[in-house]
Amino acid sequence: MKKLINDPKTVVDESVEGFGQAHAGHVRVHTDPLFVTRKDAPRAGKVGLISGGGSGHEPLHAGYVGYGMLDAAVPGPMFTSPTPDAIIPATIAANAGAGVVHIVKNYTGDVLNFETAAEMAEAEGVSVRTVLVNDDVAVEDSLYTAGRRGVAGTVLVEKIAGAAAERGDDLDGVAAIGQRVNDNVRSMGVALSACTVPHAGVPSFELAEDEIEIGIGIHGEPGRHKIPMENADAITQRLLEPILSDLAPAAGERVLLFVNGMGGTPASELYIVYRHAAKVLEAAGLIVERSLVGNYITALEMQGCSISVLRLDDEMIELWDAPVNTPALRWGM
Amino acid sequence: MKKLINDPKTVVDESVEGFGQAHAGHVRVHTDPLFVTRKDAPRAGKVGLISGGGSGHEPLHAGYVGYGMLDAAVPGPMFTSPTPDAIIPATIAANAGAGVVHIVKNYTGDVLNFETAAEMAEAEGVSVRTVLVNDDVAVEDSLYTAGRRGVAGTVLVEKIAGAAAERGDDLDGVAAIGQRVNDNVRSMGVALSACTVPHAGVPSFELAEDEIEIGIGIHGEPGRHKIPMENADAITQRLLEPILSDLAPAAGERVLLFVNGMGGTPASELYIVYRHAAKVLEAAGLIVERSLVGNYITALEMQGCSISVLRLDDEMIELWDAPVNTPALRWGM
Amino acid sequence: MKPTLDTAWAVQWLRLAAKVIAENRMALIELDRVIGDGDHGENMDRGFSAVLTKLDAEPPATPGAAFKLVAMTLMSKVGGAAGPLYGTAFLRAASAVGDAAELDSNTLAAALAAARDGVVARGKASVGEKTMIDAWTPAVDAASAAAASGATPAALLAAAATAAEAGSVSTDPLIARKGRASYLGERAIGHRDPGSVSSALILRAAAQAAGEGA
Amino acid sequence: MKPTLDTAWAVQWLRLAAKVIAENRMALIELDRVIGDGDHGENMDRGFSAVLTKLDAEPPATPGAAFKLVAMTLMSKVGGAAGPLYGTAFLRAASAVGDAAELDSNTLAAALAAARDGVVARGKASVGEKTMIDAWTPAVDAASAAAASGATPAALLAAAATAAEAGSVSTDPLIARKGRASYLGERAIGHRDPGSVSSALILRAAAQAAGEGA
Ligand SMILES: Nc1ncnc2c1ncn2[C@@H]1O[C@H](COP(=O)(O)OP(=O)(O)O)[C@@H](O)[C@H]1O
Ligand SMILES: Nc1ncnc2c1ncn2[C@@H]1O[C@H](COP(=O)(O)OP(=O)(O)O)[C@@H](O)[C@H]1O
Ligand SMILES: [Mg+2]
Ligand SMILES: [Mg+2]
Ligand SMILES: [Mg+2]
Ligand SMILES: [Mg+2]
Repeated sequence: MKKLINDPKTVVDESVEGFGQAHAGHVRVHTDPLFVTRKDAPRAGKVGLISGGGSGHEPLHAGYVGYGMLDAAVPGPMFTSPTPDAIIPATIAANAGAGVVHIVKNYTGDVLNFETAAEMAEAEGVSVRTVLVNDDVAVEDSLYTAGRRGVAGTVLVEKIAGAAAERGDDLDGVAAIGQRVNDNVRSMGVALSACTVPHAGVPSFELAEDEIEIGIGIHGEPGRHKIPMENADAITQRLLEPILSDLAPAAGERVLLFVNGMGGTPASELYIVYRHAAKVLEAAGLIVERSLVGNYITALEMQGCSISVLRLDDEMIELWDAPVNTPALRWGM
Repeated sequence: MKKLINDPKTVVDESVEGFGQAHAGHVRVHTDPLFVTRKDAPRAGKVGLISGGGSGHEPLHAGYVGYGMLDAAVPGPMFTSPTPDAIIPATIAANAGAGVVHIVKNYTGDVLNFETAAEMAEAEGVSVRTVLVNDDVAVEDSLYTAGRRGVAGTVLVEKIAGAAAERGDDLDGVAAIGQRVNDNVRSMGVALSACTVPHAGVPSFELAEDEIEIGIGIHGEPGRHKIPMENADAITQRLLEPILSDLAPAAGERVLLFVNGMGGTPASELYIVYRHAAKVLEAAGLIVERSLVGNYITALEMQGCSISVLRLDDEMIELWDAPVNTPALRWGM
Repeated sequence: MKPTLDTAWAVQWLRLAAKVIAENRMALIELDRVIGDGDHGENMDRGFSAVLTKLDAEPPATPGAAFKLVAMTLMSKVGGAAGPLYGTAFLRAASAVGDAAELDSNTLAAALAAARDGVVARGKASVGEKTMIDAWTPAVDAASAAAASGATPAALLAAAATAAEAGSVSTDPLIARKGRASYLGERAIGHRDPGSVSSALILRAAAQAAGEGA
Repeated sequence: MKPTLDTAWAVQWLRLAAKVIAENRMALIELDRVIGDGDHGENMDRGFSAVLTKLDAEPPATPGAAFKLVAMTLMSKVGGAAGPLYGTAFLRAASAVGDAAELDSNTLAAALAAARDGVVARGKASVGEKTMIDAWTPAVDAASAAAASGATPAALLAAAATAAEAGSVSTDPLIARKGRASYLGERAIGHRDPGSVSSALILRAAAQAAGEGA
């Protein structure tokens, strides 16, 4: 394992410290427990929006702290949900009296820790609503599993709910639009290589030189199945099929197409995937109204990508286009 | 070799096609020959700014086409300079009568092809100035080599010269500020792994499991020397030493600190490097006035990073902060 | 063998648990790497290291206080799924034993049952779903049977640990229905659930602290 | 052996060059991968494939026109350092031979010298700096000597190719002072310069097209 780190035990603390220094104009880093807030949090009258989860998915979540997106983020240890003792003060720091929305990716650990934190924050007088993100269609039968995972759709939920909070929607309103985004987004990923968690020191799974893993999540966990390597167009098709069959958009509907890099894939390859994905969607009669391509939610240095399709409506488009100013997503200001 | 591509021969064309679709609001892609222009190029009265070079360094250069930065970019084949037949029409497309500045990274191929193109564009009545970027202190004795390479400093030259062009500086003025940035920036890189050029199919050099390559460029070429793996702080120190000894900034001077990912390194690691680099600079009495951290000029999926230090003055800070709106760098609008 | 266990036992349990978790850190990481995300050993070790520090800083006055200390520490240090689950388990055990200075076999059996019920309340898993419940439920059953037959606390804990170990082994052929391994479907078959292993290690430490060898 | 070479020879030369470059594509990539950036074979093959297409589309009327065609095509298709250098070489050769329909040995020697001078004008390399010049300069010297001694064009080209091949081999022990390999310092020692190899291949093709075997 070769990594630009000093010690597996200090990776998250040192990384977030550096992040805080590099983006001192946007964020403030709180230590012990570790969480990140908007420099100007809490913003009077505004519903607070927070998210968190295991580290290793950068820029998620701390990279989305700022105007028009998150008020606070809680980075857990590598690939491990943060604990209530960090989520609670982050919730309180994000609360300006209008309540706080927790955006939680659907993993047992995240759900349990945020649940506990929400209860305890409520006990301290903060109204909390939770939006559970579960957009990963790779998890087929949610009756027999912990349910669909939250993956790349999280970024879209955070952006759009964040814009709703920024324009002044109330607590239930912000939670409702976040929920609507989640209900309308589906994702699916592929890995060409695994990733290595610093404290484990070996890759999270094995792939032969001519194998790829279809339906991976963002924690280096194996996916639906291994298949022999295929070309980019064929892989793109494979990822889009379950998305489209599950989302079942009608011809003429507008969508946002999001091709996300897992951390170790060159941008040029993401655009090759985007190119064919846009073709497939257009052939299905859909209108690709908005796009996002890049490393927005990663699994360390994993090679691979995910595709997400979000069914848009006028309000979502307006909120997507609204100004955002965070370290990792910025436009309009 | 596993890559999200269809065919090594079509990588660049398909990738740029996808890029053009995903960023149709910013850019227009011209094919045969291949180049990318600002959607609204040429902009009346404005000096045109263009750059280009081998592909595989994305988002460089096409990702920087847009308001406040480049008017056109010319992507060559993978790691191979583009040819005059593409550079010439890009130059003409960027010319609004005020002339065009070529930003050229110092490699024999880039220099020769841009030189030919500049001559021929001049022959067609376009005034051309060239800024040669050569910030890589890994190339020690430029008397006995092709001279220092142009690496990450290129992004800073493009941003700052681009802002000067946008505010209305004339041809010589834009070239002069670009030259000033180049004169004040130094960079040095490290690789933890090599990268694989699609048409070659094997990694560009070999590194043992406990070796790293110090002083690499951005083409998968070997660097100054191999050393045994070290921790992030030690590597950071090693990269900064030749930068500081060559740039020789005085205590109290303001600098921009740029930690650039080579394509396959997680953002969390770049921030760990940033953290220590900022410490070293502050210990040297320097003021880290501006920062940039991320994958801005890459070598495909190489793991590693480069550090650049730019000595700032008031005008450079003003131009750095000026609004920019490109696919890969955006703020203020 | 003593008919009751006291605070010294509880503290010794937690120290032994911390030791055995540290020793098995890489083994738990490896199990979790195969069917999860490779952090279980790291998480548990971080949590129990913190427990050691806390035990030194604020020595608990009763077994219940020791359980509460470990509950709060694991809840705030472990993270992931295991943190809240173990945290709830120890919190419920603390409630079950109250302020008692000495725990007899019946109280111990009740505490183990309360702990298990706490994990079920949070995680909604039942036996056969390839989670730590596959270790806890046989352990609780063995403890109840031991208490009913008048066994000493030490014998009861030994029986519980042995049952937990067997329960952990029984997860090998299962498909997971809860937690991260559930995403794998049939690919989880043949691999042991890491949480069931850590559970068995912790229960074995309890028996050892009570004077029962491995 | 004919005392002059015509347009058919020039076309045949370019076809054979395209063939041998295609055959050596991976070998040139591999040489460049070791001390450069691994694209030389790809670049040259892309260029000469385009030359073949152009030859079919617009058959040249004179040797000079053929040289001009290959110059413009390589200039616009090869990229990198080699594109402008080979482009300039063939452009200067085209100027040197003018509109002549038949090229005698003196004209050929002059054309080769002009080509080499073009590469030097653009790339500023001298012999011993581990570049294609280390193949071209011995080739030019051999061609001049052959012309002076009254050799046929075919013999002249064979001598030039042989000298280029030896020149290419002579780059093995050198440290590079120009081009990408110069960044390597001593690490370039022991590896052959890819541009010198492609130059020797192209000159050998010229001899073969004139009827001289390998
Ligand atoms: N719903 C659940 N009920 C009971 N135990 C569970 C549940 N989900 C997960 N577990 C246990 O947690 C263990 C994984 O813990 P850990 O690796 O620390 O957390 P994470 O899965 O969040 O990375 C599993 O091996 C399993 O025993
Ligand atoms: N300044 C120069 N003068 C002569 N030949 C050169 C010079 N620089 C490079 N070359 C030749 O070009 C070859 C490399 O070409 P190529 O790999 O296609 O371009 P690049 O180095 O841009 O990738 C080298 O092997 C060398 O023979
Ligand atoms: Mg985890
Ligand atoms: Mg090249
Ligand atoms: Mg785990
Ligand atoms: Mg090359």
